[in-house]
Amino acid sequence: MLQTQTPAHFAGRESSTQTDATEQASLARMLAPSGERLPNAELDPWVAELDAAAIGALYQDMAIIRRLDAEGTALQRQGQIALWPPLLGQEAAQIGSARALRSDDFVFSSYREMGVVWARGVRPSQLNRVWRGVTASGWDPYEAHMAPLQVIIGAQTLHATGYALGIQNDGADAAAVAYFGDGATSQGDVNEAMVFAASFQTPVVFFCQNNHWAISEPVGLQANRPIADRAPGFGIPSMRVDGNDVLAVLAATRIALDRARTGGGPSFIEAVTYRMGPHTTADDPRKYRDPAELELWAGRDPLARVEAFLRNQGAFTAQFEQQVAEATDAAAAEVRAETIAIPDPDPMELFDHVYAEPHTGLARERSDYLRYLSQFEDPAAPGQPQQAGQTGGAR
Amino acid sequence: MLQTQTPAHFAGRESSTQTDATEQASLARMLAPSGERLPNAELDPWVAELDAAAIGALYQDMAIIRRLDAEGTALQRQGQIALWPPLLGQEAAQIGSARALRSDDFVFSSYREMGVVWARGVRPSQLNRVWRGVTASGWDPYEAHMAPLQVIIGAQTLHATGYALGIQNDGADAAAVAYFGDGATSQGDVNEAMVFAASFQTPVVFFCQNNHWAISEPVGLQANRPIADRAPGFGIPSMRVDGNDVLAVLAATRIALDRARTGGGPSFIEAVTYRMGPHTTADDPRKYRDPAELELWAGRDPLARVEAFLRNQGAFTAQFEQQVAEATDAAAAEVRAETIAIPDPDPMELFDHVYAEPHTGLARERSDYLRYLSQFEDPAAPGQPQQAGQTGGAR
Amino acid sequence: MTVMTLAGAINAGLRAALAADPKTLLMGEDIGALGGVYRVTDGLQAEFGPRRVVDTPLAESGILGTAVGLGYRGYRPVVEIQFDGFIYPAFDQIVSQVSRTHARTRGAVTLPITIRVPFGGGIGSAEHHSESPEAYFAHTPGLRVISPSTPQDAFTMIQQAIACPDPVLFFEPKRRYHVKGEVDVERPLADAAPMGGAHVVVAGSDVTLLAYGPLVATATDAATAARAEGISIEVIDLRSLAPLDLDTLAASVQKTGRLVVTHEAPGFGGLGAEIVASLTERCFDYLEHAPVRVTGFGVPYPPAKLERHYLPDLDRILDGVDRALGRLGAAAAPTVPARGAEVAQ
Amino acid sequence: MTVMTLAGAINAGLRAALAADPKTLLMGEDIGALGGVYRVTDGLQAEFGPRRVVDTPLAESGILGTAVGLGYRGYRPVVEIQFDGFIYPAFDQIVSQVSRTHARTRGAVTLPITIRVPFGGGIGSAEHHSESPEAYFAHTPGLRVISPSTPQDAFTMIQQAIACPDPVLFFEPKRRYHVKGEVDVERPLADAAPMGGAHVVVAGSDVTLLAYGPLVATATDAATAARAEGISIEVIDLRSLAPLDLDTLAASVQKTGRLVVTHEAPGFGGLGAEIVASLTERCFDYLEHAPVRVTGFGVPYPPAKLERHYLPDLDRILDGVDRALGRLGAAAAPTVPARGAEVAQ
Ligand SMILES: Cc1ncc(C[n+]2csc(CCOP(=O)(O)OP(=O)(O)O)c2C)c(N)n1
Ligand SMILES: Cc1ncc(C[n+]2csc(CCOP(=O)(O)OP(=O)(O)O)c2C)c(N)n1
Ligand SMILES: [Mg+2]
Ligand SMILES: [Mg+2]
Repeated sequence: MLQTQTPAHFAGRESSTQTDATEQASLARMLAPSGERLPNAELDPWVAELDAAAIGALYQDMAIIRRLDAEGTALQRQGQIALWPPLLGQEAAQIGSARALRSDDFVFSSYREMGVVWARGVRPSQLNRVWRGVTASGWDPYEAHMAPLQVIIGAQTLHATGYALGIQNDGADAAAVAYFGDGATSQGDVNEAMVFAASFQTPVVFFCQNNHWAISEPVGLQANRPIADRAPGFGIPSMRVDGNDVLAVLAATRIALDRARTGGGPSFIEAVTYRMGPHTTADDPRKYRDPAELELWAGRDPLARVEAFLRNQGAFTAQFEQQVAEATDAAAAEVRAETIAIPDPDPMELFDHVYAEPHTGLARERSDYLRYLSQFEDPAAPGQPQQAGQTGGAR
Repeated sequence: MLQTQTPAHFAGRESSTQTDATEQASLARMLAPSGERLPNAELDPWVAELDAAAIGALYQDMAIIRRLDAEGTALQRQGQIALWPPLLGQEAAQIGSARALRSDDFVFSSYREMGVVWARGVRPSQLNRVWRGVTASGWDPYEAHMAPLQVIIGAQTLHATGYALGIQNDGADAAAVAYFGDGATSQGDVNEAMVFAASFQTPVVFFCQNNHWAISEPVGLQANRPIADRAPGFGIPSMRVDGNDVLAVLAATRIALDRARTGGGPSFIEAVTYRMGPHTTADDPRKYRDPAELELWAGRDPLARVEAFLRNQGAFTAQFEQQVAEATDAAAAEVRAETIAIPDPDPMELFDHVYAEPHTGLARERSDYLRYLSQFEDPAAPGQPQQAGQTGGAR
Repeated sequence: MTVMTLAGAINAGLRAALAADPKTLLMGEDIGALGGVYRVTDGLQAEFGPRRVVDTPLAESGILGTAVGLGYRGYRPVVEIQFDGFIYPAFDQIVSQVSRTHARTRGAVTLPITIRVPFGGGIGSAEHHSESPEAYFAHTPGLRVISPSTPQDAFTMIQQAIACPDPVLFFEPKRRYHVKGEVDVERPLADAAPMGGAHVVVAGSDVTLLAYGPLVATATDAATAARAEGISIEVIDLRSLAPLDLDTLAASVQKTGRLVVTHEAPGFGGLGAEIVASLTERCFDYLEHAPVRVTGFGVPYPPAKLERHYLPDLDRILDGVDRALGRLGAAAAPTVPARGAEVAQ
Repeated sequence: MTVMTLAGAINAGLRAALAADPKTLLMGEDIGALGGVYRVTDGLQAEFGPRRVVDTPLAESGILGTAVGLGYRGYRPVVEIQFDGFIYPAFDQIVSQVSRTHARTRGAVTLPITIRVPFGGGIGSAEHHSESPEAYFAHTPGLRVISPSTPQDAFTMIQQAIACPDPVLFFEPKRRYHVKGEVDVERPLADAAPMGGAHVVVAGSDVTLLAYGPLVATATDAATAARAEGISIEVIDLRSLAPLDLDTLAASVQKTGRLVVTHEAPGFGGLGAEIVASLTERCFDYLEHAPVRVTGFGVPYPPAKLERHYLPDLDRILDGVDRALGRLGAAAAPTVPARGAEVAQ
């Protein structure tokens, strides 16, 4: 009757109360780090149609976002954007899941999902408008079928659940997907989202990237059981996959989406991966992280295993390599050129779109400020120059 | 790998997605509704010392709180108190759990736990000071080792978790207990409490009275799995007991308290019971509840089965019956006399205790109001007479 | 014209909104079979079904968060918060999501969410059931905040709130739910006064008295009582708390030169402070006396037996009017020097 | 005297408080090994151990709710909210529990909880990292709200906040974290000015300029700039936002007859409204001109590239001073009629 007791955790800074070996052994996997294709009766049917070319396309996606990620860090160092949250190490989790989606599915993500943004067809420089501090949202959510990046941890899981309730009301067969981190699972909102999703049986997929860290906090501080274990208690089926295995992630997401589309309700996927970089460019992981952990995970690289697999298949040809290199170079050059060229917003944009209908109070403030600005010869002059990252917090 | 899919739920107004029979079969139980003592290898050792006299004392407690509950409703009808939340049907859940506590354990409860208040040694009329609208708290929490009744659903579960963290820091062997309802389990706070309790392994007992209803909402709207299933996903062992069986509740609570005292961390108990009355005296359950359900549960009365058990043991003697009758009559007479005699608070109490240290702003408001009041011959005169329940919402 | 209670008028307004637009849906705790603890949604689930009138799990953040998602999907959610004191668990979703999504998406996503909140005291209820949290929301950019005081306004304004593409906090004066009044249910919404405008309820010339929600009736009573003493009070029902209809309010203060504002919420940092500050800015040269606030105190809402001391009532409002007229109200002596008084520095 | 940054001074104050009372403990996200995203708790976990400096799960309501329980148990929790914009998930626990427990228990339970919040903008950060939510808390009975503007005050006031038996919101001006100043770390806390008092930072005679937190330095710069033009500004650092030190503020306004208040938060319903309203009540007969507010706008805090237009700066404050002096500031023309101007009704 009583469930097994779990080990005590207080001051421990281990990244999980599970050992690494236990954790790894618990994951659904199709591609070993060596590139070996592991048969998986449950997942195999869901990616059966993928030929080497299709897997090569996934590889190319991952290569591109890895490169865009590096460009993000570089652009931040060069002062072209204010902040960058690297996704290094999480390429398979993001591409595998996002490439399972249809265009009419709708994504509510957190701030680290540049790979998902890419897969939704948004121009990377559109995203960089956000990190450059030009706008809070770089794209039209209805064009990309993706909401703006969410900064409030966990809030978007409820939005996905509500959107999915709307899909259900409409009798549509689309799904909503919520992306969030391991740290987010501690937030009330994420748990309430599971309650609502289970109660209404909404077509929503909860996609948790457990990258082992929430800034400086190891996942073991948030949960002393595998995160995937939580959802079933809410009545939501869950799956724990190797988040560095793009095939397994793709297959698991397809299963969840299929369940959503066919009236099966919500699903929860825990993609176990690792944040290879700092939390953001403002963070210094040396303060809290054992470098040995990084080394361990470097051996589980999400791209390397696909490369090895394709090589085994004879599909990682010089020509393919060349094609990937060209595509990544082009993407990098493009994002760099476009980011640097992003113009500053007009001052009066401050007052735009706060309300959809005219608002007497704000209209007054706007006209007062316009009159104030008209005193200055250069309308960009007022205000002390903005000092990005002046105080250097790990935001 | 994938957990079983749960049944769809949307508009269903059934009180649980489990059938009643499945639910009943899932409960740990020591006393059948018939009074038969069911052996239970896990629970038996924890109540082995209870002789007929001790079980008689539990019966007497339950009889008294049932009577006090009836008095509460009567006092409300007579306008002596403004509102009453009946506990009818939940006597075993409250007495069984509260009688497992030591005086140095600390209780954080919701608003329906008059039986727990009684067991903590608080005079019932102290509680009625709250429902009469005289004070927000009828007792000194440090005397009763019990916080004031909490109105914000679920908030107190975090308080219990924090208090337990303090116990742990102090190296004490006490425990904190959080009482809450089935509806409360949907609140973010309750889930965050489980996260914190599991992370810190605090000595806290989460005691959920699943009385099948949250005002008009059946438990199936909050959860489509047994509530006890949720805690293990957080790393918290849980148990589901027959909440109408005072022995099983007592035993389960003792297990959980023992775990707490010996460094075993948090536990979760779901006591499955039934709210036989309205949500409060302002509610009308005929709007939403099938009377057949009431009838079903009337056959599972928590007092009747103890009476039958004691009768079988030859311990439900005329003398015992007489003793219980006298004790309940005395408690009823006392609460009635004391409640009616509760004086109105002094107007200036309005300003007391908002701050522990002097506050210039409030001091000004206070002296202004005192001066204002001094205009009136009768200091109780100002203000339109308060109209309790004027608008009659089911608060 | 139909005679309705204020609660009944909201019910009728909700029914009309549900009938008008299939994308409108109601969400909340106990709003279905029960019809809400105040029966404001009575009969609507039976009429429109459980997908249009949705009983939600017991979690306010969850309700508002899912409403945001429904808004993204093109729905028009009308959320009921069961009591004022239970809105705080949803504060983050309201302040960080509901209010900002239109600005965040540069206008691409509108969230026409209406949040209905029965608010205010005077009903002898338990803790957390008598709050006046409107100032928190009035201070939050991106939200509109309104409150009706009559059945007609309740009927009209709830429909205007729902039709409005911006998120609207709709504060219902719960102790006036049973007040009856005539409601014109036939008049097209387009012909009604806009929801952002204040109404002069009683015309007067000596003092401007501003109130909203539950205290409009009290203010009107005060005007009647004062008239007997020869004081002419102009009572204005704000109706819209954010934005304020400053043109209407300022016109009155410029006429009377004296201002009293009353609300149940604590005075410090309450809406009255904004009203006094902005009308002082606009009407400084017309003011004969410092504006006066008659409000709840800086204390948690008290137990029922003390609430009549907390709530502004006729006497306290008249005391405030006296002070605004420079007739030293008893409470005012030490803090507001009489006009022209010499005060040592 | 030691030279410290403002962040370093808070760190030193926290260290002193931890050393002074074994019941004091720090809680928050990333405050342990990392020392907080701003390193304000740097080294404290190493010194006092993980039971005194506690990294919590990522859930703000959970942090405040457990702090309440710890308070019940006799602890003195000092909570860090990582950024201003992340305090809203804890709003319910703060407003319904932290602020009310002392009143609710009729004084039996004190909750000496300090809530540290790095606040304000000007750092070029992302959404939700530059908020000024102080008005929400100032309007909440049962809380005290303070904000230091110098390293010395940061060092002293954090210790006073922790020592205070009431819950205190401690707003840290994050864009001033790296400002350096002399700190007397030896002076006993008992000898320091009380945390509730305002400080006259620059004495002056023409206009009273009130600021707090990050804008005190800007206000001081404005006074310097104005002096060159022959205008004497008295700058007062509020230090305590709730309660306000009205005696000190009113004395200044009674001297100067003119008032400007500045803060980063939106003006509507902001703290400036309360200050203007209460000083108008107290000083009406001394005021030569309507008080002026120079604040953030009624918009969600903007993206970094626009924040210099949002934030009150030297020029906007001086424009406000001009307006308070009756020299028509450009922005003021239409809404504030010049003193004595005839305005048609
Ligand atoms: C409500 C809230 N609290 C705190 C933060 C600050 N914060 C930003 S990211 C982060 C860690 C998130 O960790 P996780 O959910 O695991 O996502 P990851 O960064 O690993 O992708 C924190 C605490 C926030 N953004 N929102
Ligand atoms: C945060 C909050 N939301 C809503 C309410 C209104 N309310 C009071 S009791 C109740 C139902 C609670 O149900 P449950 O937790 O099952 O406890 P029970 O009443 O059955 O004992 C509700 C919704 C509240 N008190 N607090
Ligand atoms: Mg993470
Ligand atoms: Mg219940």
